[in-house]
Amino acid sequence: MNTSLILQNVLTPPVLFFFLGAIAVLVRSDLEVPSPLPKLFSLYLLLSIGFTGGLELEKSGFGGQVLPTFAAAIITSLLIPLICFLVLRLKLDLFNSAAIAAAYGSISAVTFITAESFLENQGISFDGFMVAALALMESPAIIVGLLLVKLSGLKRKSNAKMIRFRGILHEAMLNGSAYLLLGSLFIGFITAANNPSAVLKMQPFTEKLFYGAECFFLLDMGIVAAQRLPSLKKAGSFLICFAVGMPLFNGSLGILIAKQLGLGPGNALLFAVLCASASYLAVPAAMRMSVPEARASYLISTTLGLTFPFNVVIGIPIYMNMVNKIIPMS
Amino acid sequence: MNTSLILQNVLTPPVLFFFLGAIAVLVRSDLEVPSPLPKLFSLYLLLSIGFTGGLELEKSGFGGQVLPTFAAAIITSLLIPLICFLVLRLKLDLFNSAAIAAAYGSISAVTFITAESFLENQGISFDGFMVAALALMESPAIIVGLLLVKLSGLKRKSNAKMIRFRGILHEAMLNGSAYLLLGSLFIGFITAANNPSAVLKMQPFTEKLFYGAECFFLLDMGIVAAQRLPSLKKAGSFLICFAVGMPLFNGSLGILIAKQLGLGPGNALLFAVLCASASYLAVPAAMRMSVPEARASYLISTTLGLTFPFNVVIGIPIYMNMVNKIIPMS
Amino acid sequence: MNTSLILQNVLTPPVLFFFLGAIAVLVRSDLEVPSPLPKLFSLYLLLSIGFTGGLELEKSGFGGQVLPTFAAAIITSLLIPLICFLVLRLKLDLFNSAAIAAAYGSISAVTFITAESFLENQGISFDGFMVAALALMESPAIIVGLLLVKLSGLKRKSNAKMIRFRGILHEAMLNGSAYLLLGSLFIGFITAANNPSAVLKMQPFTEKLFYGAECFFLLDMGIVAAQRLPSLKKAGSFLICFAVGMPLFNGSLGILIAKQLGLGPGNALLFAVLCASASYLAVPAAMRMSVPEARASYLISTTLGLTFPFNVVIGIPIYMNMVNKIIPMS
Amino acid sequence: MKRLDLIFGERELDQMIETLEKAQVPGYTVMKHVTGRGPERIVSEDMEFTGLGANAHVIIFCDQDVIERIKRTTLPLLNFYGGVAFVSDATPLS
Amino acid sequence: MKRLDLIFGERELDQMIETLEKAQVPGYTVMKHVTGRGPERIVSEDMEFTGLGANAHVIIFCDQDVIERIKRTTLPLLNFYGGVAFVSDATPLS
Amino acid sequence: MKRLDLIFGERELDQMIETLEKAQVPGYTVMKHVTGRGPERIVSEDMEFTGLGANAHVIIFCDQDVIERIKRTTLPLLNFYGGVAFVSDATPLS
Ligand SMILES: Nc1ncnc2c1ncn2[C@@H]1O[C@H](COP(=O)(O)O)[C@@H](O)[C@H]1O
Ligand SMILES: Nc1ncnc2c1ncn2[C@@H]1O[C@H](COP(=O)(O)O)[C@@H](O)[C@H]1O
Ligand SMILES: Nc1ncnc2c1ncn2[C@@H]1O[C@H](COP(=O)(O)O)[C@@H](O)[C@H]1O
Ligand code: NA
Ligand code: NA
Ligand code: NA
Repeated sequence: MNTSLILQNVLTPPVLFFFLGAIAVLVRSDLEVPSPLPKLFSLYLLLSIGFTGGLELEKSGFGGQVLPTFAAAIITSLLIPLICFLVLRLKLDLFNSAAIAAAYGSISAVTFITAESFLENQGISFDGFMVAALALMESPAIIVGLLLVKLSGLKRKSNAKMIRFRGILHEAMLNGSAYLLLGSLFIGFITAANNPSAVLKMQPFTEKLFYGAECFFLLDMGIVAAQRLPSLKKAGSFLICFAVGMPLFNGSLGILIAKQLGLGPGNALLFAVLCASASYLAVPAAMRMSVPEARASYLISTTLGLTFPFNVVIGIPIYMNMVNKIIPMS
Repeated sequence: MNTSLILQNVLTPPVLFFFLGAIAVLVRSDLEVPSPLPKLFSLYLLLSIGFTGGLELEKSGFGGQVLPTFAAAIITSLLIPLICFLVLRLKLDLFNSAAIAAAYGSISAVTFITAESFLENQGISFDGFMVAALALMESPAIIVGLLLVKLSGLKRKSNAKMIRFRGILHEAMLNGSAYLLLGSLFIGFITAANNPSAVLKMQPFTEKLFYGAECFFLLDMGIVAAQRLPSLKKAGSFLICFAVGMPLFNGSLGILIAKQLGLGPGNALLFAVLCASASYLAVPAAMRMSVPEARASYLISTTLGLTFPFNVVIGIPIYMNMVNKIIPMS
Repeated sequence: MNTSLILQNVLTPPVLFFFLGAIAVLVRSDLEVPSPLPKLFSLYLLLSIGFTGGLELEKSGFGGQVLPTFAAAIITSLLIPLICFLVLRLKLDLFNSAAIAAAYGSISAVTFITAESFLENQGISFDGFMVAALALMESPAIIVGLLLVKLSGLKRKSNAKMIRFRGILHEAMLNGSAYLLLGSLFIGFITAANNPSAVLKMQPFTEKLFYGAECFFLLDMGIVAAQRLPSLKKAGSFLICFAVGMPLFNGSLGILIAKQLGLGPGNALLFAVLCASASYLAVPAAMRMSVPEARASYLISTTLGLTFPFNVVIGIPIYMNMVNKIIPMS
Repeated sequence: MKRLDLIFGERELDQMIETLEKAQVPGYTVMKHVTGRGPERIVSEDMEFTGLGANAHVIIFCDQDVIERIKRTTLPLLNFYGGVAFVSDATPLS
Repeated sequence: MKRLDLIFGERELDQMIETLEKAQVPGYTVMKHVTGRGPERIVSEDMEFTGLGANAHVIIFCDQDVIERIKRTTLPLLNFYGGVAFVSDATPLS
Repeated sequence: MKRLDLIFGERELDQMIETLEKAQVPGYTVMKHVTGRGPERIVSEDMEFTGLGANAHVIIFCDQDVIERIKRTTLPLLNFYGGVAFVSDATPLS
């Protein structure tokens, strides 16, 4: 793996704006993106990613590798939180383990976008239906996380009893970000099928604007991530190792699965990134239902403070490197 | 009237996002567009609609059908609230009747935009000066509504006395949304006349982005509309019938007037939609001045919860059908 | 100087929207741009101006007039606050004098943008590296302002003692708006050098959208400026004369320096505008650290309520006129 | 000293503050974007969408005699438009 | 009369209001986007970023018997999710 | 127990909270974007536009001895930058 690959990955506007935000906190600048502006950008990104994914899915159809990839995506995102949970239980209590496991089983849309840009820069092709895989991988891990609490806690305190199965499904499938992503995907699909002129009219908003809006959002993510760093220190070295080691493991797992599926190098990288990335948008909110004790600050400092920048800066080139070794260029 | 016309009207991104928002409430997803983001989009839409209308008005000038259409627009929006008031007084008290009558006399910009998209999809031409008609129809109905309270209430309670004529004109002409719409229209007009290069520089913001921003706004409108549905149930069957019947009546009236004016089918549809649609932005705020008792929740649930989706989904194709029967294709 | 030049400068959408906002306050319309939406637009403008400036700086490099212009920019913005301070001390107390002096030494990005549009309209060329000069002129005046308080106040009250040199540098260089502007400039520079395709992907956001977003921001600036007018009346005629006279003096000074630097007419106008304009974004916040007594309402009403519209409407054509007399057309 | 909490529609804020100034309050604090439910009306966030604004919450720390004046100047408006006003005791920290 | 101040996570707002309605409160006022620190948790603005929402501050003016009912309906929820509740005296302005 | 209400410029929020932590408060609640008028200054929404921020309203429920410590740590800052602080009685709901 060469450092020029890392550098090329880092020297893009979105990543640079992430660090601009992070440094603002470190040097104690008073730069801030006041709420609810970050929400505007996250809603926009979910809507645009979903809509564009729907268009692409309509183009690709459901033939070939599409359905197997979807099945693999769901299975993987049920499997990963189980593995993570086992690892986390070595040191953490039930609630924190379940919450963090769910986060690592779920995905980070922004990491995914960064990987797409990386592939475009490298001139490696990938398929639009991978966005649908992303949408499918958001929820299952949440279900696993909530079930883990419910089952492990049965003999224990009252909390676990308060969780009902319907509530679990509801939180997992209908939390705001999963709902908007899937809904926009659906709308993109229908629009592409029925109304091609409307697709053209959407593009300035959903596609042209996307890259810049992403930069703005990452500026804020950098600020939030850096604000979380101190509480990461409190979290201890176990969690720090986990935040770096787990993505590497999950990413590798993803590449092996991608090889089995026969995905090309571009799609394989995206699949690896979906496995390796961890959620900081949908999961903390969903887990709170069962786990008010789970110190959300641990969760967010691990996923956003460490795993996110790790994946975006070093992870993606590493996974690409692995893909190039394992999957033959078509 | 064929259902494919309805379907084609419904399967556009803005309408689909409206229903995505509405369904989010029905399935109890926690999707929300936190305030003041909806305000951002409504300000943006008013500014863009106004500016683009100003450009078009400058192109069309004031000759031909333009001034007669404007005169008819103003007269109609003075007439409709009177008719509505008579109907509403059958069941409702003075204050609610006046407030709801004013809303139906005024217009809904988003319904108008949807009708424009519908015409574009059908390949039917229409004129830009109709946006100016929209701007002219926003205020007169508010004046009528406030006058109705003032006059009917003269012998009654103290409230009516508190309303002064100046205050009425002020609320009607200078409420934020009427002011921004007319002001932007004016700026668009001046810019088109003096500064064509500036028009080009505005277009990415006011035109290219418009369709997508409309989708985002409609996502939130869907949420608000669905939140209002329960209070519609409380409002009773009279108001529900009114919310569907009155647009049909007003729309038909609009088509007859359009025929007298000699408007082409496209303009006639837009005129019908202006008559049929009801306001939920400017009117509730303006009416509160005189009518703190008017339960704003009735007003908004009727106009936004029922009349708006009715017009957007079924109304527009129905009016188009009527237009096609009554007004000969040119 | 002909009035058509002024008219042409005024009849552009951004300036018209500024007055639309100001008139809204004067006629007591309830139009408002609720917080934090203005913040969204100011962050956007700083990010876009910085990024575009960085691109241009990479294109122009640091040869020729670039470095001398930068040096002159810094020196001028250290000098102007000293002159202003001497004038202001004739009538005002130490704290107010220092705060207002700092504001006039610093710059107003929106005035700069308006001047750029003016040049484009006139077909006069200018260089992109002037944006970097803008970024360099934001902070030095703040340092001067804070030092003036610290030094003059040494024998006096406790406040001055509370200011430390590190704090001064920190406030001057790392206040949110200076930081974002310089950071974006830096990112633009790096991106242009390493990643030309990313530049293309940023353009719809940072360039295409810019003009329209500027209009929106100016609508709000008009509202704020007009809200400040009453407190300007309280401030008295000395400050009113200062708010008009000082920009004329500073602008003339800027033109003379531009002539020494050998700048062309376009760059000379921009340099004059940087000198003549006064800050209302970074400075009030930075000065508060030392000068809680400085009545921020004076500061903002002078810079935003009077100097800003003066520069934008009359000032720019006046400076252009002076440039045309003093600097030969190339 | 006293603490007065006023909660009413945001749209009436300017009018209310005028009446408070008429009662010569020493100062006031305003929180906007407040929602709630009263005896007959629910104020939800979608009110803001329709331009009605939500509620405003105004706090005034003042002496009893100011409270008396506020009763005369502000209470009629509050009764007309709806809203609540409660007084409690407060001591300046000093 | 009494004034009750409740501060807790915004995400529990709907549930809390349900329990308050069950206690038949005459009305309530809600302020969202509130941050703070409790005995073991810091709620900062970045909570909103992650969809958790910040805190909500709910004020209720009511009689003592309502307070008693709120103790039964709302307190258990508050204890489960965390948050604080304080009562003080208040007199309606009239 | 006591309830302390602090209202001051948002820009001083971090500094203020530092002093509160020094006084070992058990917790605090912060509302931002607050406007108002004091004896000599009007804080309006356009302050936020200029980066000054509006006011912050901080509520602290604590015992009397914490109030005493806050007097020592926080009051000087409040007097320097301006703002108000009022104490009233409050009882935990339990
Ligand atoms: N008992 C109460 N406790 C707290 N807030 C109240 C109460 N009653 C009314 N309010 C607030 O006052 C606003 C206006 O009340 P009203 O117009 O009387 O329905 C409501 O939206 C609530 O925010
Ligand atoms: N002593 C206190 N004074 C004021 N607010 C408090 C106090 N303790 C807790 N809070 C508020 O209650 C929220 C939830 O508290 P907790 O979940 O108990 O940490 C905190 O985020 C604070 O906003
Ligand atoms: N008597 C008062 N009652 C309520 N709030 C006040 C009062 N006096 C001052 N304030 C608040 O404290 C802030 C700062 O006050 P000051 O800096 O002393 O003018 C003001 O903007 C108000 O929000
Ligand atoms: Na994952
Ligand atoms: Na109508
Ligand atoms: Na200057």
